[in-house]
Amino acid sequence: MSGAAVIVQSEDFDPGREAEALVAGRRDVGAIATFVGLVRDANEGSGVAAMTLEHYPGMTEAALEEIVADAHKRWPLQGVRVIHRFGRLEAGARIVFVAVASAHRGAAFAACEFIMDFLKTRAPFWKKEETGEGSRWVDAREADDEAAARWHPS
Amino acid sequence: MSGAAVIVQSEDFDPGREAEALVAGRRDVGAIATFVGLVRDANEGSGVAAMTLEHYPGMTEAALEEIVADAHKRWPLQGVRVIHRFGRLEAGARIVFVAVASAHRGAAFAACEFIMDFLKTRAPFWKKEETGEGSRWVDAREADDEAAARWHPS
Amino acid sequence: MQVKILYFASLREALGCAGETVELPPGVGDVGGLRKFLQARGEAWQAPLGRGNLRFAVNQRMAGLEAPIGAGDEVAFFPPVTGG
Amino acid sequence: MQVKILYFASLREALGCAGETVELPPGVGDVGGLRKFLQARGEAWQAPLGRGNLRFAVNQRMAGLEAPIGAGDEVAFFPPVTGG
Repeated sequence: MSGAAVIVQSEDFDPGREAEALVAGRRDVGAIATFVGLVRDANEGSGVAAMTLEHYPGMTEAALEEIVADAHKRWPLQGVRVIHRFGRLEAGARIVFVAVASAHRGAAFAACEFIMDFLKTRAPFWKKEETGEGSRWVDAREADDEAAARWHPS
Repeated sequence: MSGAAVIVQSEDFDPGREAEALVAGRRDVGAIATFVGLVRDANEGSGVAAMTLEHYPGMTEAALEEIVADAHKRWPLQGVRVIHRFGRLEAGARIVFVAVASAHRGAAFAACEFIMDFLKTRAPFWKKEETGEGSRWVDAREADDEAAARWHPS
Repeated sequence: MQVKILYFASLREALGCAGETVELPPGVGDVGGLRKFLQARGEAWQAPLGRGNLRFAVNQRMAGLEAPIGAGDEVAFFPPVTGG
Repeated sequence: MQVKILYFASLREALGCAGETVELPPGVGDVGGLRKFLQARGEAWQAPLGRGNLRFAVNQRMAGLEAPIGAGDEVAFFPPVTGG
């Protein structure tokens, strides 16, 4: 694993190896919570063959790093890894990976979900889906704003 | 992956491969939340070189399967995998694995944490730690009971 | 009637016994009654089985002291679980 | 003063433009003022930049309409994000 907590890339990644790297050579970690987001073959009633993820290079990395820093302020974490892909991804492909290591499971779960909730509302990515009826930009979901709003300011 | 959602074994497991198997050949999964619990090299102020996990064969599997069935009743899940080891495990070793696949991340995160919370309070495992001062049985933590109590009856 | 009894973890060690099959006297019909009967067998059983935080299972399901037991049942006594 | 402007996703497509460098007239000192200035350039800019749910970033940080902008800043306009 490179030392960076955050990576934005077009290539796929290996979730098992990434989680492993987070605790390599350590024996003080008690819990690893991970999340993988995938391209679903259907969304809002249409079949989805693939999607293209556009992003804002530079701001993307900064936004993700700020979210990770916020998580470190809220919970005692031993390691965090965030990988987000961009470009064209087919149904079934991995989009995003978040892994959090901590001494205890409560912190690991909470921080992992916190990072995903803010990534969904703060990181500058936009999805365009390829459906049977053509291409369409995915609308932001109110549920994602609500999920992020659950986390009161620390 | 074998078809069983629950496995109790002394051998180690491969978290990445297990999560992968959960979604093999599928394109309708949008989210995989996983948890790995590890043997920490310190607990309550003492160094821990290793621990031995005793369990209640038969009841262990039944208890875990019931927890998984409860999770399926609460959330729309597309797949669940629980692996728990027993026997002697050294510091840094994996103890437990939970993976949950769902169309949406909220259900995957919630079900994964729910399964861990009830596994901690309902599955018949007992840990005995090897410390510098000899062996000792790990006491149940009140925090674990509180974590399980958060999940109101569905 | 006969029941199979199992002891786990620190309780198993305190009793020096992982399990046994016992013949219950008439009148012992639930987990609480079984515990009292086992404790009454002597000093070595009295204190370990009297612990306040013991947990119980009947036929491999968690159960309370009031859970009924019958011939052929498997009853387990153990401390609070600490897996995961 | 000059600022660099970026447009993303559906907004980029609606404008047919990924970015530009513009010379701001005196009096345009915040994101809201910049938006009005850009919209006033014609029909093609009026509606897309007038969308109610647009988001803004100044120098790669999320910002509101009241955020000040100065020479050399990078200002981005985009729809609500949908990654993850």
